[in-house]
Parts: sequence; C-alpha cells; structure tokens
Amino acid sequence: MSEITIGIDIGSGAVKTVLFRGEQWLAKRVERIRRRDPLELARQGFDEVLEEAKLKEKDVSYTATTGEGENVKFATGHFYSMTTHARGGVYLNPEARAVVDIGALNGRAIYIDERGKVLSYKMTSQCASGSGQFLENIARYLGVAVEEIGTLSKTSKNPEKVSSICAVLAETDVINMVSRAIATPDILKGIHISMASRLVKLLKVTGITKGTVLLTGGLALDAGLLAALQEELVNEKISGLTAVSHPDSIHAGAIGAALWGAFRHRKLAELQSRAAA
Amino acid sequence: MKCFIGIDLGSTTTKAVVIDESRSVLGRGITNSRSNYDTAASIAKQEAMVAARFHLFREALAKGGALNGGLEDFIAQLERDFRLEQFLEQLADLEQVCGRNVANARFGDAAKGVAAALVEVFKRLREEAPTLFAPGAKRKSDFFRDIAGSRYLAVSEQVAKDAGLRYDMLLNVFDRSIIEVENRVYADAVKGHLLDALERTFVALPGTRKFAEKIRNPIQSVIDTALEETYVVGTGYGRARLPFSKEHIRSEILCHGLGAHVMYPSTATVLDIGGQDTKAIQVDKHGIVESFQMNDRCAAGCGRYLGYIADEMNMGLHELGPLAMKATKTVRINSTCTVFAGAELRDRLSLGEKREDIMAGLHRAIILRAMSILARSGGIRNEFTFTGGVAKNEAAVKALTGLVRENYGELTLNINPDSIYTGALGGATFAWRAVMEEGKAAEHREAA
Amino acid sequence: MSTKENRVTEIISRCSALFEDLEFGAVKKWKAAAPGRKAIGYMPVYVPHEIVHAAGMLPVGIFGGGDQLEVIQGDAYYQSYICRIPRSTVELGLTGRLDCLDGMLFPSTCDVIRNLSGMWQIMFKNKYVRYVDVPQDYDDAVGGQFYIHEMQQIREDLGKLAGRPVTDEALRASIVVYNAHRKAIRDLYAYRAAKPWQAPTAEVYLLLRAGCVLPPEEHTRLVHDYLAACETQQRPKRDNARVVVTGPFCEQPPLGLIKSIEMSGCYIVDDEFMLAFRWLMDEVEETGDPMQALSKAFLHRSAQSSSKYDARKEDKGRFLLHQVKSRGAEGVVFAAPSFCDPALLERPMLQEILARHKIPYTAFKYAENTGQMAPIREQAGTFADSIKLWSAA
Amino acid sequence: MNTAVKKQVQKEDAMWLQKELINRNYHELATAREHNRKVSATFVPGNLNELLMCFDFARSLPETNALQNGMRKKSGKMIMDAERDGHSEDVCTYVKADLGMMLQGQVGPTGDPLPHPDILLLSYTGCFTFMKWFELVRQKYNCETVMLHVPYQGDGKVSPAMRDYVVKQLKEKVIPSLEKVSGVKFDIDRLRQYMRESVKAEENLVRVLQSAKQRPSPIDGYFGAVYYIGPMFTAFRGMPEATRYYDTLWAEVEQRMREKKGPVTPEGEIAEEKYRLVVEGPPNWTSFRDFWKMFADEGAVVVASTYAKVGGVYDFGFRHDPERPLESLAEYCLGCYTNLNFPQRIDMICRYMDEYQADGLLINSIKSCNSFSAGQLLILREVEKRTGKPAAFIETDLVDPRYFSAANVKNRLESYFQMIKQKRTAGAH
Repeated sequence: MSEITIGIDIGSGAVKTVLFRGEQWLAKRVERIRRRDPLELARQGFDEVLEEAKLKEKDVSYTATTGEGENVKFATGHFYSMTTHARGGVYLNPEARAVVDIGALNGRAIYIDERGKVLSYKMTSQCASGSGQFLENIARYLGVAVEEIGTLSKTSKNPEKVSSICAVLAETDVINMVSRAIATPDILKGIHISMASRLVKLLKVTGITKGTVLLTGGLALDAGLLAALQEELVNEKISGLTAVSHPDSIHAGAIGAALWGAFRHRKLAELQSRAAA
Repeated sequence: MKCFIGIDLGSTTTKAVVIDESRSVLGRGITNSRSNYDTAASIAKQEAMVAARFHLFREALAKGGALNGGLEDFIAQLERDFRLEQFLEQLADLEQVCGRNVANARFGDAAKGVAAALVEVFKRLREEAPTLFAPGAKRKSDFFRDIAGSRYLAVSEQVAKDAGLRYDMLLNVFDRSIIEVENRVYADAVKGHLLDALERTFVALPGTRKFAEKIRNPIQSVIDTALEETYVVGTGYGRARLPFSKEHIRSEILCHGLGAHVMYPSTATVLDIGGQDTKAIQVDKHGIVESFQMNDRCAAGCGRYLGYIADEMNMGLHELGPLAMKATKTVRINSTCTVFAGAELRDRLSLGEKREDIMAGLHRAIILRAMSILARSGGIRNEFTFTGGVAKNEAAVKALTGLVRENYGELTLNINPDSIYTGALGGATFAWRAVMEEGKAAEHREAA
Repeated sequence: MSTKENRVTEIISRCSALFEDLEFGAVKKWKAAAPGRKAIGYMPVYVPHEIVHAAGMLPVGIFGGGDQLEVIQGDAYYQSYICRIPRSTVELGLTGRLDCLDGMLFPSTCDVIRNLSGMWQIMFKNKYVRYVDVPQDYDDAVGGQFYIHEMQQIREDLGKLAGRPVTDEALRASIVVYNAHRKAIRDLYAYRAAKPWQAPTAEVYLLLRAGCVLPPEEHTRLVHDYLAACETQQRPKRDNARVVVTGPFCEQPPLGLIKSIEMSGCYIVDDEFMLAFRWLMDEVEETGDPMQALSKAFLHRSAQSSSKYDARKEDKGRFLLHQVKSRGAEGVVFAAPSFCDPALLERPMLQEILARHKIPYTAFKYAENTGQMAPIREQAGTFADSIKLWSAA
Repeated sequence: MNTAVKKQVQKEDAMWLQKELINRNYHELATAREHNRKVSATFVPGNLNELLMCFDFARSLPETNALQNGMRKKSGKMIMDAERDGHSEDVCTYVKADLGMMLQGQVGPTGDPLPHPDILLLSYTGCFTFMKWFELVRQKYNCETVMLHVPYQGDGKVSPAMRDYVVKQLKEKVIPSLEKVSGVKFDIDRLRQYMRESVKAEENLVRVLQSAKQRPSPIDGYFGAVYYIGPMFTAFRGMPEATRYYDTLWAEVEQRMREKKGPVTPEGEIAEEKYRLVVEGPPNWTSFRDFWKMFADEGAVVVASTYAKVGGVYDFGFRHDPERPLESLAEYCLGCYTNLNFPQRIDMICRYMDEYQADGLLINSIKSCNSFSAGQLLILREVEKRTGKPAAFIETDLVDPRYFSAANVKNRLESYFQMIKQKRTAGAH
C-alpha cells in the first residue's frame, strides 16, 4: 500500500493543505488567512484533510511544508516553493512547461521540463504594487468579492493603468480613479494588466519561448488575470506560449510538497533498511 | 456667526478645523478619506461643525450655571450618546444595504441562509452598540468603517460557524456594502440626533433631569444659531480634487508650517508624518516656510506602514503604540517598505522575537526614516513641533524624543494631541487672513 | 584554554569582533602604538595599497556600515534609488567614526563612488581626499604612463602627509609584504574550494574582513593560522551544491545573507567579496622600478570586474568562467547590490556567456542592510534543489 | 508685410532649420548603407563630432535616439522589452531604451530604420554607464569599439598628464581605428576647418544662453535651451548648417531681448516672469511638455541650467581651438559638466544663481543618471547655505514614463513656488 503524505503550503494570503496516498489525491483544504494565525490554520487544515480521508495522524508517513511553512512543528520536512510548484504544476497539467505562481507578495515564473525539473526561474523583488495582496486590498476597497474580480475585469472596455510602482502610492492612484468615476471593471483590469505585464516579463527572463504556462497560487482562478496574461502574451508577440489555469491550481504548491514528501519518505526508508541490514 | 474653515484632505484621513473671528478654535472634525473627496470633505466639515456646536453648548451651559460641577461629565455623556445615535443610524443603513446586496449577489442556494445570518449579525451588533459607546469603552478607531467592520468580522465569524455557513460570503456582503454607506452624508440628521442624544443623556444621568429645561433651552438656541461658512481653505494631498477655486487652495507645506506656528509660535522645525508622506518643514519666526523636504516616490516609513502592521497583527491602529511601549528591547528592523512590513514581521516572529520588541523596532524604523528627511531639510532647530496622525502614537513619540536628543541635544519638543489637525488649522488661519486681513469677499466656496 | 578544536572559534570570534566594531578600535590601537602613525581609508575595489603601506601608514578598508549601523544623516544625502554603501559611509564619517583616518582614497568604481570623492572634499575639508583614477586603456605607453602619473601623485601626497618621501626601497619592501598577503589569500581560496565544509564562507568572509583593519603582515599570519587550525578538526560534509557568487565586489551583503545561501544548500567555492585583496592576481615584480611593476600588474594581471573595461569582446566573462571551471562549481549565483550600475549592467552579458557554456545560474539583489532572508533562501534553495535533485537525472 | 508676421516667420526659421537638420541626419543614417557610408555611434558628453566628420561617418548618438523616442512616447515599451530581455529595473533607462529599440528591429524615432553602427566610439566622459552601454551593444551586435578614456577631474583641474593621456589615445587608438573602419585617411587640416566652424556657432550659443541674464529673460534656459543646444551637442557641430542655425537663433533672441519679451513655450508666450530659477539635472522627456507647462503656468522661467552644459561648458570661455586641434578636443572632453567634481559643480551653480539673479535652485533628480544624481542633496544644501536662496528637489526619470508622477511633481513645485512667493511678500513687509 502506498504511503500517506500531507502537503501544506503556507502562503501570505491563504493556507492550502492536501492529502495523498501515493499519486492518488484524497483530500484538500484552503483557508484564507484574513488576519488569523497561519500556523493554527495549518494545524486545522491538517486535521481536516485527515478527517475527510477518514485517517488518523499516525497513518501519515510524511508531512511536507512549503512556502512560509518552515516553522510548522508537526512537519516532517520543508521544500522550497519553486521546487514544489514545479512538481505540483506538472502533476496538474503534464503539458505545463512553465508555472507562474502569483502569491500575495511575490510573483514567480518557473521554467520546467516535462518531469517537473526546474530549468530556470525568476521572482519579483521589492515594491509590490503588482502583487496579489495589492489586488485583494483594492478589491476590498471597491467592495468586490475576490471571486468576482475576474468576471468584472473581463467586462472592461477601457482599462485604466496603475502607474505607481509603490503599492501604497498605487492605492492612492486607485482612490483617485474612483473619485474620477472610473468604472470598477476598468480599474480591476488595469491592475490585471500591470500584473500580467510583470509576469510576462518574468517569464521572458526565464528563457521559455513555447509551451503551456500553468497559473498556480491564489490568483490562478482569477479569470481576469488569465485573460490579461493571454492578451499580454499576444501583445508581446510570444505566441508560442499558452496560458492556462486548472481548477486546483491553488493547491499546486501543497501537491508538490506532498509528492516530494513521498519521494523523501521512500528515500529515508531505503536508507533505514540499508542501515538495518 | 462667522466661521473660517480649513480642510486638510489627507490620503488616509480628512481633517477640518473651524475657527471664529477671534481665531479661537471652535471645533475639529476628522473622517477617513474615501474614494469620494467631496464626501470626505463634507463629512469632516460636518464633524467639525458638530464639535463647534458642542463647544458652544459648553459655553452656553456654563453661562446658564445649571450643571455646576457636572458640566464636563454631562457634555462627555452627551457626546457619547450623540455618537451612538449616529452609529445606530449608519448601522441601520448598512443592514438595509447588506440585505439588498444579498439579493443581488449570486449566492445561489446559500442566499437564504446568508440573509438569515445577516439578520442575526445585525441584531447582535445593535445589542452590543451601547457598550461600544459606554464610558471608558475602548474603540479601535472612531470611524464607522473601522468600528462596524471589526465588530462585523468578529460577530459574523461566530454566526457563520454556528449556522454552518461560509464566512467568506458574509465578508463579501460587508465589503460590497460598506463603501455605499460610508459615502453617505447624514447632514440633515445631525439636529435630530443631538436632540435624541439629549434624551438619552437625561436617562444616563438622571440627576440632571431636574434641570431639563435649563439645559434644553441653551442647547436649543445653539442648535438654532446659524454657523456661516464664511471662508474655506483646502489643503492636503488631495487638495487639487477639492471642488474649490485656486484661491481657496494652499499647499500643505504652507498650511502645516502656519498651523504649527499658530499652535507654538516659537516653532522652527516641523515634522509631519501623514499616511503617505512625511514632511520636514523649516519655518521662520512668522510661520513662513523657509525650506521643506518630503519623502520621495517610495512611501516607505509613512503612517500607512503602521496601518499595514495593524492589519497584519489584527490590531487597531491605536493599539500599536501601547504594545510597543511594553518592549524590553528594540529589534532592529531595516525595511520600511510598507508592503513588505508584514513579511518582515512574520520573519521576526518566526525567529522567536517578541511582538512588543518587534513593534518597538518598527516604530523606531519609521522615526529613523523621518530623521533622515529632517536631516535633508536642514536638521532640527529649536523649537521642534511634531504633527500628523503618528504624533498621537506614544511609541513613535518615544523613539523620536530619544533620537532627537541623541542627534541634536536638548531642545523643546512640541507635541499636541490635536496635532493631526495642524494642516487644517493652517488652512483655517489662511481663510481667516483672507477675509480679515486681505478683505477677500466670502465668495461662494463649493461649486456644484 | 586553547585546545586545537576551539582555535578556529577563537580566530573567528576575534575577526567577528573586528567586523562588528564600527568604531574602528583596531585602527585607533594601531595608531596609538607609535607616535605620528597615520591611517588612510579606501573604499572597496582596487587602490594601490602598497603606496600607503610604503608611506608607513595603515590602509583601512571602508566597506560600508553593514546591517548594524543606523543610518540617519547619510540617508539625507541620497535618493532611494542610490545603493546603500555611500550613505552608510557618509554616516560613519558624519558621526565621527572615521575621525581616526587621516585621509580617504576613492577608487574608480562607478559614478556614485566617484561623486562621493567630491562630497568628501566638501564635508571633510581638513582631510586628505583623493579620487584614484585607473586607466581603462591597458597599453603601458598610454594607460600605463597615465597610471604611473596618477600613482606618483598619490605617492607625493602621502609622502608630504608622512613628512618624508616614499622611497623606491620602501615601495619594493611593501610589494614583498603584499605579495605574501596575496599568496595567503590565494591559499585560503584554494583551501575553501577544496573543502568548503571545513572553511564555511561565513568564516572565510569574516577572516577577510579582518584584513580591512589589520596591517597586512598581521593579516597574513592570521590567514595562515586559520588554515592550520581548520585542518585540526573534521566538520561534517553536507550534500550541497557548489556555487560561485558574483556581484558583491563593492557593497557587501549582510553576513546573514551569506549564511542563508549556505543554509539553503549551497557551498560557495569562489566569490567577489573583498576583491580588493585579490585584485592583482599574482606576484608583483619585487625588483626594478616599483611604480612600473605596480602599473604592469594592474594593466596585465589584474582581476576582471564589472567596474573595469574589457578591451576586447572575447575577454568578457573569462574571469568568471575560470572561477567556475577551476573551482569545480556547478552554478553561479548573481548577487548584486540593488541599484549597483556596474554589477547589474554586467549581469546580462555574463549570463549570456554562462548560458552558452551551459552553466546554470540564479540571480537576486540585496542591500547591505537587507533584513528579509526568506526570498533569498527560497531562490538559493530552489537553485540548490534543482542542481541536487536533478543533476544525476 | 507687417512686423508681427515677419517675427513669426523668423521664429519659425530657427526651429525649422533644426527640425530639418535632425530629419536629414536620420535620413542619412537610414540610407548610409546604400550610399556606402560607414556609421559611427558616440555619446553626447565629449562627442568628437569634428573628428568623426573627418572620416565621412554618418553619425548616430544613442542618447539622442533615446530621448527622441522618449518625447515620442515610444521609450516605455522599449524599456520594458529590454527588461524582459534580462536587464535590471535599477539601471539607466537610456541604455534600456536603446537596447529595446534594437530588439524591436532598430527603427529610429522618425520611423526611419537605423543601421547598426560600424564603430562605437566610446568617449568615456563623465558617465560610468557609457562603458557598459557600448560593451552591451558590442556583445550583442559585434561592433568594432574604440575606447577613449577621459579621466575625471577628481581634483577639480585638468592636469597636463590627463590631457596628454587623452591626446595620446586620440593619436594612437582613436584615429587609427576610425581610419581603419572608414577607409579614409586622417587629414588634420580638415579637422581644423570644422573646428573653425564650431567656434562661430559656439559664440552664438553662449550669447543665446547668456541672454537669460536680462529681465525678463527672453529664453528659458532649461526647457528652451534643450532645443538650442541640440545641434551643438550632437551630430552638427562643425557643420556650416549649424553655424547658420545659431546665427538665425541669435537674431531671434536678440529681437526678443529688444522687445523685452519672455520665453516662448509650446503653450504660448510667458506673460509675466514671476520666478527665476536655476535648474540642476536633466529634464524628463516622456512628459516634457506637461513638465514645462507646470513651470510656465506659474510664471516660472529657468534662467540657467547645468544640463545645457552637458555636452560642453562653453560659457566660461572654452572654445575649440583650430591651432591646437587634438589638445583642444582633449580639453573639450575633459571639461564637460558631468566630468567636473562636486566642488566645481557647486561653484558653477552658485555663480549662475548670482549672475542670473535667480530666486532659487531646483534640482530635478533623475533616477537613471547617477553621474548627475548621486550627491545632489549635498549640492542642494551647499547652494542654500552659500546663496541664502531656497532650493527644492523633485524626482523623475529621463525616458521611463513609470517614473514621472505628475501629481507628485506638481505638488512639490506648487509648494516651492508658493514658498518663494510667501518669503518674498514677507521680505517686502
């Protein structure tokens, strides 16, 4: 019987937890942090996936964390998030040759091969006006639920671009837009475009030229962002790339962690049996 | 009576000050700046006018002598009761808007459950409202968005859990409703609220009821006095968007310089830490600006930084300073980038640093940045006046006091609890000058 | 008690104390040991230390304020888009911490350091200040002649400051001292590349930084001591990726960042930290005209760095490729200071060359006071993961 | 024909001449290959135009291309493209605009294609980035490159050793390379002839710039001067056409001086000169007109700027000298504004404040340009201290539209002007 592994991805916006039996995915949870303690939410997610899979803690062979999960006490091991997103990305979509992960603070573009090997990657640095956190703040300000952002953005006719690089000043830009009666969809689309443009830049820097790009992370299901990304790829004449999402994209990091956890577990078991022999 | 008004439209809060012909401050008003600048300006002004009425109540009641000894308690109770009245009206409004929004949202089968939960949430909110305004009660903020928001979050999480509903949905309803409610000006309701509040106060302080008429009359006459908006001057970050003519607009640098000078005539250096910018201003003995420096295109180290931290820590902005004061050491924080503040905070927490020590470090980091801008503007001279929202934060003040002493030696440091109104006070003084000194006509202030 | 095992700890804690001492106590102590002693500061990148030494003075490396210095006044002179090192250096100066220096040499690094030389002239009117221009033309008859003129000027200035001219004899003697110093540093680098688990870079770095404030003779001995001490103990060898770190030739990363790179699974087997000590790559001629010898060493046998011009297209990247190949590195980490023009403009050129040679690389930026290590760990960790997990596959 | 109409025609003369010069140069570049002409590229500070002309090069100046693209709002995309190609957000946007233009297929600002240069003359004067810029171009397009290292005036003076070094490089490196690439033999008399033309134009340029000492100033010494220095600092110095341009320009300015008229801006004439400013730092090109308007609307006239000296400081007496051609070229390169040390730059600004009777100093700090910007806050403080006049500080960029925050700049400028006004009224009491 295959081993049970749990992957926990602690992002700055949400905590994602999955449970696997070998390559078989049995349970998942996602909990937005919204001013709560991520470590408690990690424990909560852990308990809940076990409950869903009707398993006990002692059945778990390996609990792997990723993201900001280095301090989870009950974890067996930790993997770096680009390693896990790459693996999780290929699991979700075997065609994927790049994974773009838009977290609350940082965006990452990871160029991978068909086995999920990371070929190169690029992460955003400093100044986060193009981040998920920023989009979420603005959406809250505009009274738009996170799930609606995409739908609204896609109706935009005249997107209004955000010029400031500093997120705080960009907030003011947006407030100014509202006072100038710019429509909500145009504001959201404007933010989507500036995010997409950053992501395309990251992708280009990784050196990928063709193949499927899978969006992962919290914003992967934002249809507006996906649309903006596709448009940017066309604008930038990088026609060899196709951006797609997956209903479970948000879990990519956690999935990768669980799968790598299984890999390490087998390795450790092997070492142990060798030591015993 | 003639009123001279200064409005300081900042990035996070909008402030208004009303002064009379003898340049005494009648009232101050503050609200959170919102997407609609006209509304923010109107509400701040209205709040200042309400404060002016309270000021006049106090004067009139003192003259009447009915409340010998109990005047301050009475006014304080009246003010709390007035706030409660205001709060309840807005809460009712919010409930209505929320109800409408549930109907419009695509919640599918869940809609019914959400609607029911909302009724329960608002019932609880209404019930607990008086405790929020009870004597000695601590509120995280004075703005409806913040008070209602934080209580709504807490109450609805519980209600959602009990009802087996998704918490997200309730949050969503709130998010899409609050903006509409907070952009409403309840100007017509003020008089009514004042009178209703008065009745509440008589209940709360039964001893005063026997002087009811002696109290009601002067109050009624103050309410009936027309407060004429003689001249308005706008300033602040968003001043260009105020519906005022150029004549009625001054740069915030000039207003802060003058405002600080009015409060402390010997002021030489002014530091203002606002939401998105930090200003260091040097003024001469007449309050005229000699030089100034502002932060650059990066908003690191501004007041908004503390806002992010408060969010991250799930605390009210008012609570940060007191927590930092408990520190036994100061953790060195190097990043004053607002957006990354949360990440840095988590980093430090995960290294096992204590919350209060990190807080002390964060406050110090902001002040260090301000010290640099001060150094850029030519340093600190005696007397030094610290203004802006952050001046109310005791931990920031403590860090500043220490650093000023280390770098510039002993000098007079002026910090006033009302310092957030410095720019508006400068504006009001410019308004007063325009009419009283330059003989400008009280031309119409607000275009439609 | 000084057992063999804790000799390394002893050396490193001494270095660490020197590194953390922003008051430059070691320099003050050196000056106080004999009357009339003078010390001359220099910023990162090359200046001819031999001339300072030959004038009987202590060359002091001023490598910024690190992450422990609170910068207040220094920030007043710089916009947010300028790197950190000039502001912390100004802070050190304005707070009196550099009062123990009798002069400052500003190497030809970039426009920021160049401009700082003039600012220093204005801010510290009583101190000797000189911008040291180095030729970007590498012919003995053209650039060499100019460079000898430039060095001659410094030699005369320092002679005046010292109260006696700097003789050829003294210069030759200093060349001998520095040849020994360079040899020791080369040995140190070779040792670390061979056994990176025995000499972690966080230690090597502290040891190098001690050379900023110690006389070269003493520093040479210290390096020898450290190497000897390292051999007396066995430390656990980890399954790490071997990397060359390039970019930090001027503003230095915080020590925590160097540790973070190692903790996330990388062994640093070559780097650009403290390149000033390794600028001249082999021995300088110890006989003959010392100025000619120094000039020739600079023109023909000095390190390649982004602050130097490559006369021919094919020269670009040679030094880095050599580092990778000779040290058996598996990849390159570009760690550039934010807003560092030389390193950041050079980076795409070097990356293209590495790609051509199929050498993996990763890149990030830092500042000397970077506080958040999580993104650094994530990037360096992923890089190490991808080398380790997949290199055999 | 009445005088008003005549004036208008005159005014158009200089502008029209300049426009024609620029367009013709881009056309020459575009057709260089078909005419078998070799193409050179070099930088504005220390540009050896007369020397390049001796070898019949069609002359390209990458900085000018970038700024022209900036003014035409094309640079933003180019910069993004270069960043996507791996260039850092932190570095000079001129470089990225240039490399971005090459990535987009090397179409110049006027829409004419620009050929890849046959030779990059790396006049390394006053800017570190120049060196990396041409290394980058060389690596990508394999162009022949010749370095002319111009030592920095670290001590505030030009020593004979510095001059000799530059002359030696000219003789032994630059001229032989230019000969080799162009196939034209160097003729020193031809160089002398061009330099004679240069001197004539230089005289008139100085007259024009110094006309701003008059009240009201007939010109704007920053926004307007950007146009006036164009031919001199680029591919035209030494050409008779440039001499003609400056003759015409000076005649126009003289006329305005006689009529006591203020500067002409794109929005019309400035009616009342309310503030006289000295400006330090390059302008922003992507919002050039909006930027200028913020000054013009408030009646602020720039009477002198350091940027107008970036391609040569002529107003303190330097002229190209046909009698000592190579030495004088060397001195020209060594004397460019950004090759001066800090005390010299501060002296120069203080002198302008005094001679042009300015009300204050404004520093436009450019993110891209460390050569200008690193340490400008010290300049600000020193000038305030020495002149007693108020100084102000704003931040923009050359050609990166992301770094021009109109609201931000306007806020600071307004505050600054109001402050000068308030001080002035207070002083009058």
